Amino acid sequence: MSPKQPLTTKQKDYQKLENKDEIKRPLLRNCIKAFLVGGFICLIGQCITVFYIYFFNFTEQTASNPTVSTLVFISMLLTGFGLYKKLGQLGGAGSAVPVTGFGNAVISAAIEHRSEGLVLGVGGNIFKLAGSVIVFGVFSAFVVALIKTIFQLIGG
Amino acid sequence: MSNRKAMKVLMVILIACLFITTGCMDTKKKGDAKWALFKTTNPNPAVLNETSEEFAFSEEIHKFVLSFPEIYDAAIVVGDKQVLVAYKVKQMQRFKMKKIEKKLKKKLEKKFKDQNRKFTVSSDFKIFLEVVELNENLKDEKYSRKKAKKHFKKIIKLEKEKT
Amino acid sequence: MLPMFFWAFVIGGLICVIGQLMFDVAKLTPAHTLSTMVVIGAIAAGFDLYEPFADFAGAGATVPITSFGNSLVSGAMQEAQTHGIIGVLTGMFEIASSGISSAIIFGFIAALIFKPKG
Amino acid sequence: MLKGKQSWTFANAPAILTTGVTGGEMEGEGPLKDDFDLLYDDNYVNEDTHEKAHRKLLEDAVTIALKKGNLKKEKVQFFLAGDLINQITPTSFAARTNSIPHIGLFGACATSMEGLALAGFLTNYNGAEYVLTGTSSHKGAVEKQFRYPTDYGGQKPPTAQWTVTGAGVALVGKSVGILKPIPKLTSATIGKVVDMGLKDPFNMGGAMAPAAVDTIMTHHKDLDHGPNYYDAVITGDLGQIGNKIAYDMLQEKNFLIDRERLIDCGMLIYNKEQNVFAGGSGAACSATVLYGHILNKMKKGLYKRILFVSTGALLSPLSFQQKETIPCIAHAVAIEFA
Repeated sequence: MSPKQPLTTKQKDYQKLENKDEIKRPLLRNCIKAFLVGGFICLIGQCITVFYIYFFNFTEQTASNPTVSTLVFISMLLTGFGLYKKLGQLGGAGSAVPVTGFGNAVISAAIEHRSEGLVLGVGGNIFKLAGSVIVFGVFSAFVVALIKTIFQLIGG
Repeated sequence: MSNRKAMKVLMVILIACLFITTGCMDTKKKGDAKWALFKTTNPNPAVLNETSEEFAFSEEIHKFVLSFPEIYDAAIVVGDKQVLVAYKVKQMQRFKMKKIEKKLKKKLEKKFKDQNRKFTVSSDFKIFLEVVELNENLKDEKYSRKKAKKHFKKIIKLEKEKT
Repeated sequence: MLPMFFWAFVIGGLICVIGQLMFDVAKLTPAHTLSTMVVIGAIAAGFDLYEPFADFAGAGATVPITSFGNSLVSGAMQEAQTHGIIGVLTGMFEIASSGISSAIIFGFIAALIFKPKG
Repeated sequence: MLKGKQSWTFANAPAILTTGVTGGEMEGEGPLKDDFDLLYDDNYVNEDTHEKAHRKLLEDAVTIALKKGNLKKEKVQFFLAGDLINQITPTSFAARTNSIPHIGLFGACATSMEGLALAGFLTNYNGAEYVLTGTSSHKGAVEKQFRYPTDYGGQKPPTAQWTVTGAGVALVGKSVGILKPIPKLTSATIGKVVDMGLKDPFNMGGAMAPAAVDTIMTHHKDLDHGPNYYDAVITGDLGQIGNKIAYDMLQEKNFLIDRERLIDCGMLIYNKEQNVFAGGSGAACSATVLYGHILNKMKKGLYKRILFVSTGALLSPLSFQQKETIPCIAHAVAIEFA
């Protein structure tokens, strides 16, 4: 069966009916919650950045690295105690888009697959969810950087 | 119900962060350096070789830097061969920070060509903080000038490795 | 500095709202959404837009996953300045490594300590 | 005996002799907690993985059902069971423990009625004296396989459903010689696979409703019953949305069943306050509610005869990722308390 198979009229009719009875996602409420939760996480990030600037030898530019690590650490604690999924249900993208969500994806997969052993379970599945982020990040960055370098070589 | 519990944990983390940031400040930084990032300090420019000419020169730089409309706060330390200019850019102008940095450096070099010194300009909060701290230390007569020079070099090094 | 906290909150929140719209309107899975955002970050970095943005919003721009794309590009570009085209390949993780390495390390530690909560 | 197109009638009235129902933490907090025989307050059930807990829940349910019937497991001829996990391993391992001849079944969440219909058929035609049939599911194990790791913070839409952690097992045997009234199986309808082209794995109720409607209507047609013949038509795990759609569809097709007669197990098993979105789901949802709550209600005389329809979505993570639609199935068994 090809996925592009056109729907029959019966299917179309049903989907119309189904659409009517389906509970819609509360878009506005979800967006507000995502805004608040996401903003809140970034605010914590900003606090941590300032903390690193004040007390360690990090400049504004370099402080984002330890900030990210600290946030991932917080994410580990929340994930381990089963709180991050509650935050995720509350905040939606607000908790998925910040780097804590990336951490959560990695850490939850690691915890989940511990039962299959350290090598095949944890090692093999740790990037089950977050792997695509890395793959697409690296590949798109490669393309972008390559084009930019070539332009600079030609233009500059 | 359970969401509230999650929120509580987050609140605790945030409060803990705030406490750490504010709490530690009292012990480590003194004077203006304590709040240097949060309020406009505009400290008097400091010089490493304390002669009246140097003071005048530093005052001039300070005024010049502040004449830029985008800049609202500046801390300056004048060294033997180098001048360290740390400044803060108004929030809405921060998009153009790189341009401002270039412009400022160029104009400073042009205006003070005869001085034959190297200008190190930075909008980085960390550099600003360090400059203010050095400034505070220099106010103290007893503070070892040797240490001050060391600190000065350290800041320039920090600025260089930034990128 | 204080306005930066405000803008970190607002910009960070807005990026998350974009993510939420991808979830709810475009009906993308989280993995699709995050991958898209990383690609957007990389493209923005290609046009030199991301850094001014990060200057303005601080953690509001560096904490969302879009910054991952940005740091990959800027790492590659930095290396490309010194080593030419080869640098694009080798410099990729120069800056962006902190997120991945800490995620791996903490993930492994978590796997040793915690059990999945049902 | 075959009746109509795809239904059986059981002349020798096989009956549900005893049942065993186990549940986990969330089920113990729900409104049906008194209908469970055994509740664990921890989803690990004193085991170290969710998969082992999954198996333990089924083993416990089997033990309870046998104990209630005062029957040794050697007396039971067949064990018809299934679950949702890859290659139905929890069930196979439970079958290894109890060493009753085993037929593994898979019909996703419709497995419970698939098993009960076959058990009725076997006992009705002297294929067996006693048959154990049941299903189990475990939220942690099912989520791990079908969706995301349990601790992943993904947001679920309001159409999502909460997988029941538990197991329900029934001991089916002949009712000959039993004088007091017990729940008897009178007929069964095996459903066909219906696919309405839905793709959202977070909207199972919407995908499965047409299959349920198809089976309900076929059953009534095969057996020449009017729409309000049964005191209740109970669906397995359509949830709030699926239930509403199923009702609307039946009305549209001029099958005028009373609104309050169309009930769904997914809506019964949890409270609104438990944040389970559209309701419960999973293979154990229909099994635990039927073998616990519904049969208790029948014993109290609330329902005399019911049609129980369990619905299943026959998808796998692979088929979903390959952008296939979700095919669904529903099986029905009519139970009479007499």
